[in-house]
Amino acid sequence: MTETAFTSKAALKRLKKRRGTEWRFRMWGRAAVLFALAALAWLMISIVGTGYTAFQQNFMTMDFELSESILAPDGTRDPEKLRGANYRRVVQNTMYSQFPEVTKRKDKQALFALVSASGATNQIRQMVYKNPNLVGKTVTITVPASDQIDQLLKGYIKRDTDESRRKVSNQQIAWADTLKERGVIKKKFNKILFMNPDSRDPELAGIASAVVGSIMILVVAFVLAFPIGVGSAIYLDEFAPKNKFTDFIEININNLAAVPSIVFGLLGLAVFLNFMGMPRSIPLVGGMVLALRVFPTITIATRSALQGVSPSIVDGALSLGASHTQAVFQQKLPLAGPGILTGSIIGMAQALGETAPLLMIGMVAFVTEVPNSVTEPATALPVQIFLWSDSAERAWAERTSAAIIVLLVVLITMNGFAIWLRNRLEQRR
Amino acid sequence: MTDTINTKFTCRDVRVHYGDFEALHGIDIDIPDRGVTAFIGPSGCGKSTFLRTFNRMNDTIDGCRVSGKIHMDGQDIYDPNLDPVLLRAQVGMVFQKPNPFPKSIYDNVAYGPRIHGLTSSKAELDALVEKSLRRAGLWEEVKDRLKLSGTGLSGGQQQRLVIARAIAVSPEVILMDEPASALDPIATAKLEALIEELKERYCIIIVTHSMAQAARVSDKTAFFYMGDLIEFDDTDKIFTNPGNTRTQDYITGRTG
Amino acid sequence: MTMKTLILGAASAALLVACGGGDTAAVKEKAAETVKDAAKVAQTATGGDIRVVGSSTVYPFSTKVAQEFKNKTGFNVVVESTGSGGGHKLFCSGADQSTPDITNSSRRQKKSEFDNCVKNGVQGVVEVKIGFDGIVLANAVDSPVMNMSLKDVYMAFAKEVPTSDTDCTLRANPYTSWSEINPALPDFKIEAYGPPPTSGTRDAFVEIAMEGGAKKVDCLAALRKEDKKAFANIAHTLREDGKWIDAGENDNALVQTLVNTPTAVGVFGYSFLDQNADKIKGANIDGTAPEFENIAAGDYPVARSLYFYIKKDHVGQTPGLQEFALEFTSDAAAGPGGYLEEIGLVPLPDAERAAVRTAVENLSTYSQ
Amino acid sequence: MGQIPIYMMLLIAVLTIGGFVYNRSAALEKFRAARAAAGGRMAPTAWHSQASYHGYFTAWIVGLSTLAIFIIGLFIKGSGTGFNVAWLVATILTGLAAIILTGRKVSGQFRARTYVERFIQGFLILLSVIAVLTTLGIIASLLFESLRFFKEVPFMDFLFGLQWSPQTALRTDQVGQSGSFGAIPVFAGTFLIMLVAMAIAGPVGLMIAIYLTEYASGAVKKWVKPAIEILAGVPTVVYGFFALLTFAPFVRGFAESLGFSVPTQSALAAGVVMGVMIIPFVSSLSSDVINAVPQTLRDGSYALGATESETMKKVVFTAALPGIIGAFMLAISRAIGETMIVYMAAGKAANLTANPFEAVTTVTVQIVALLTGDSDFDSPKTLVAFALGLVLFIITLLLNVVALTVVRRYRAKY
Repeated sequence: MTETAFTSKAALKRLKKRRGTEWRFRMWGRAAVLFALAALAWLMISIVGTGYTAFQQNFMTMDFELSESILAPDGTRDPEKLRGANYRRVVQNTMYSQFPEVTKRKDKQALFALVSASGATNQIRQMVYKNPNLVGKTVTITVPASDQIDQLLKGYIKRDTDESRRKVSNQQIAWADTLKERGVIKKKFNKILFMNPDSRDPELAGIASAVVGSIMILVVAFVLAFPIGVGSAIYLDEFAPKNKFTDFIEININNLAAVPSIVFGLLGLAVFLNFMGMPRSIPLVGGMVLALRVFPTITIATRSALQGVSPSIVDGALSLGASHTQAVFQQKLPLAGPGILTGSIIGMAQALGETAPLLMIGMVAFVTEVPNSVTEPATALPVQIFLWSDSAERAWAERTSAAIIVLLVVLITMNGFAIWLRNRLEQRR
Repeated sequence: MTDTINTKFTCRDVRVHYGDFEALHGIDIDIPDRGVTAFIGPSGCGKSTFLRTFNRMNDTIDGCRVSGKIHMDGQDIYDPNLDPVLLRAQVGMVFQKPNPFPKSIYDNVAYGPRIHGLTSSKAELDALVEKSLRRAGLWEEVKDRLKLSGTGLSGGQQQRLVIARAIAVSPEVILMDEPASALDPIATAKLEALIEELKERYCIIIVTHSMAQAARVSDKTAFFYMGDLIEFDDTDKIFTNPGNTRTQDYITGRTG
Repeated sequence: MTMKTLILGAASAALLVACGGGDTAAVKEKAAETVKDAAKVAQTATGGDIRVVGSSTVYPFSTKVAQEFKNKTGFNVVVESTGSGGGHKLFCSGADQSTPDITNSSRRQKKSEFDNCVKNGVQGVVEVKIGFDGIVLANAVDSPVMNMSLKDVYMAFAKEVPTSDTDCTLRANPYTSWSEINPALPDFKIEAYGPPPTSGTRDAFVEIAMEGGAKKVDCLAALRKEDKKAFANIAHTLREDGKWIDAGENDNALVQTLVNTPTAVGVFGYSFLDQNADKIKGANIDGTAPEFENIAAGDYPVARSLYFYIKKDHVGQTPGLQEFALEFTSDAAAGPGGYLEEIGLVPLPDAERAAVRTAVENLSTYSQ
Repeated sequence: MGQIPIYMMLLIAVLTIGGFVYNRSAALEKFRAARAAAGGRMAPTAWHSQASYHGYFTAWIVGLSTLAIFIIGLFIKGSGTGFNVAWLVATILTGLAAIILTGRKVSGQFRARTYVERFIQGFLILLSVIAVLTTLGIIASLLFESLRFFKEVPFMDFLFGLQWSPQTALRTDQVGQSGSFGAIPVFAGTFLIMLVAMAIAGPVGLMIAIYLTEYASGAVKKWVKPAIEILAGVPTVVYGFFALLTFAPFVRGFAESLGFSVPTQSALAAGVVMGVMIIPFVSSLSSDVINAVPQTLRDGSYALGATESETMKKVVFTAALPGIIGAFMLAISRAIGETMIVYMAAGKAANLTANPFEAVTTVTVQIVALLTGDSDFDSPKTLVAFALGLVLFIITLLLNVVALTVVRRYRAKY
């Protein structure tokens, strides 16, 4: 074989170099993918790592003597009156009885701090309120331990730090260990996290009200955004004449999809709250703001789904004497359905994760009750996460991460479903 | 064909514009009531555009304007008061690529009768579906799988399904826009046989690229060139003794 | 046909909701006019909840009481942190049921705010003082304890300082390290993370600490007698050369920053120091440590009172409102050893607390 | 009383549905009669609209008219049982009248379908107009409050001032402080964080797009693509939490090991985390653009003996460049508008600096801080939030519109 310009030494050398460049380019691509995956892994591991322990919590099972002399000195059995009684004393007595040798006031205080004061008193209070005949009896119930003890036993508060540097004293550690040995303190599934509304005390705080609030916001947002999004897409794609005005609408929608979400918060604040005078912190307003935020996403998804339907389908329907509206609604829309659904799910996932606009319309309220309707004050899961992440006690970090895990599981499920749906759609085409 | 045949469509000075572009430059033609009329001509000559004026499918294209007069049985089909939807119920259409709806075979055929409320009971509808499928020569092939999707049929079957779908609305006219171009020779033969059968009942207008097909199936042939109707006559005459040199050139393969 | 039914259904549902939504405010207004049974109105207007707005400093105490109160009585309390100013604004925006029942405040209500209340038809406001909050300068727990005077604080953070005690010619604040101000202080560069200008804590810090420090400068004290406004201008302006850094209020990032930057100080409320005592510690001011007893006794110089204000008209309309105020002022809550003390509230002296409690019981309104 | 609107709406729903059912069956009856009269076989032309359309027609008329009565009632703000009864009766009468009047219209000639379709179209137009109303609402509300701000602080001082320190008095009765509302440091901080974010998201996102569209095997694509999309689905508050709790301390520790001192809240920490958040956004937009480059271009290059990377860099990339620039602009717009990450991790100190290791503040952080702070609602300190919002809206609007035009024109080219 003769040596040509392509088989010369120089050319081969150049080829080798070119192959090297090729390889490096490929590696850069691989590195970029790995970087993104590593970031994802770090994020997930860091959150799951701090959060998973919150799904279990330390509880104390103890006897509480509901003595009449403390709760009902006047012998009343009126539940309303019993509700205001001094349950703290009952809990204190129980705690003191665990270590009868403790006598000094300061030590007694430290001992009492092992149990969740608020949690225990309220649990007993509700029991007695429901069944006043319990007064005078002794009940054995399980109440949460205080957040400090919980953190200690989970190992977040290190025993080897200097005593002055930690909020739990050596004496308290000894008590906690003893109670654990006695089987009084046990780690159990943390039902509180899922069943309770928000609380000032980490050991009593739950995401129930925030979850319900989020669901309400999503329902309102969906009921508004879905018809608006799909309707305007159908109009723009199927019925709108091509003129300046429809161009304007189109630019508008595309732009709205990319407007920072906080601007929608400002809109909600200025229009819904200040101008229309709607109440602050209600899911209805939150849902309306988020509906405006996500309907462009739905519109854009719907339009691309509609454009993906072969025009011959509409021609076929028209040639049979279907009206344009009939052809669109009966033939085209059902075919675009999965695409519209995908877009809607992604839009709703977007709405579910949104925080900033809700801050603007006062959805940062502390709500002691799970809301019953869209006009009752509520908060949303991301906002709850934001509030908790800002709280001082160490136990909050764990609970914040746990709340994030819940939110992420829901979001990843939603997005995953949307992606799955889209992939199926692409395969079908 | 005898001379007593009525005229179905009367067209006078039909012009079609896409925006500023004039695609048809004033067509005058009378289409007979029964039988097959074929439109032939090179690509872009306007034959498909002209076909789509008969059921006003051009209305769906943005920027498309039709002027001139087209009368069907004496009725102006471009009368602003006429609902194109009702026109299309009477003028069925079959497209180049078979376009069954991604629904069951049954639903495909039943769609038209349903939107027009042609039947009042399930049994009646069943009967109509069967009749249409039989007439389209598809019944024997699909009677056991009416619930299966229409998109699962072969190309030729799909095209016959589309014809069955069109017949189900009881149209008077069937427009066919190169119906065999996506089909293999066997399916084409079946389709042509079907056209042969259908022309007894319907006015069929067919646009075709295949000269042979036009010669085989049509009774009359119109030759279009660059947006003009060059010649319109009995098929036999066009193919044996065309009156125009351009027609002659096209038929003998010198242009197109 | 099913798709169309679906779409029509969705559309009409949207319409219904849209109407329902748009009209809430109008409906509510009308509700107030129409119906005799006021309690029921409240139920439809605000879900019957007690609405509390206002200071972010009082927020943790308020939420704690809300939680206890809810358990004791079943009444729902909604607490929103809007800041003191925002709270007074909302509170005084009107008397009807859609306005808040209570606003928290990290300072007394101002004359202008009170006037706004009167103007908008809020008749009768009950002022309730609940306790004290110290403002502390804290650094990392490993750093040396700083012993500073109020004057040092002023000298460290004012934008412009007098040339000397007697010469009130102002110059841009030249100090870059604490030891330049007071040789007894460590040779740390001046770096303070403090609340942003939007914060009430900053407000209080400026009015108490900065002004208190400025008064210790002789010539400024003289100026104060002549021209209060000029004095305030000098005393209230914090330096803007990067030595004072606006940071978030009461947030975890602040604690982290202090732990990681041992030479920096942070400015925040006592309750926040109390919660993070394992990581940060407070500087002594004028020889007094920011400790519970010192604040309670009034010895710690940078302390302020915390308040909340009740709309008297709403008592009887918003169920449980007065009871909530009573819970807030009860010994179990705001008294020594009460559950609010646990989270950092410094209780009022016994006599003052009794007086406040009586005021709540009698719903005695106040005026300015 | 508060319940009455709900009952009214139920009533309207009942009337609407009732009207539909009633007139649909009426139409069906007439249709059958006509068919019987025609001898069982009727041309489609003989009866214009199907029975259900007559029903829908009635439903629309009934719904709209009763809704009008309902809204009028709300605006009259009447009170008392008398009013409520009158309101109810008026609604019922209107509804019934509408049913009967439309019922009379039922005939073969009556074009119910045409009308119904017109109603539907009108309704659709109404829905599309909401987009315009939203934009107008945004502009109006931002402009209205901003103008109030600019009455107190000159526009130029705001836009070009170098000092951001809104120390004006919290309340009207306080002595004012210097109060500088120069927004430059705030914009600079926003810009700095955006640059850091884009320095991460730009190359990484682009390389991911190239790798996944040109190189990756089907299996890799199948798993990597959704994994990266998960990054896009994570709420920003979670990123903020991660930045605050994990990443910022990591950056600080890392910098300290190199001998720097870095505050916990730094532009770098916020920027990098934001960059990670934007990666999927850049990569999916870029891969759309790269996919749109026709295969023929690539084939042409391969046919000349170019390697894949040469083809990518010299042919595909050049062809896709306008689209990629558009994608980057959209990403920048996203970075500028992002709130929670910066609010939690970037800090509130308005430093005018280009050093990413320092704490800076951003437009969005200031908006949140100013609006959730302790200031009066009417003080310039609160109003300036709207002025910042206005600037933010205008900047992102320009970026979006230009980017969208570029991307769209680009797509049309191929």
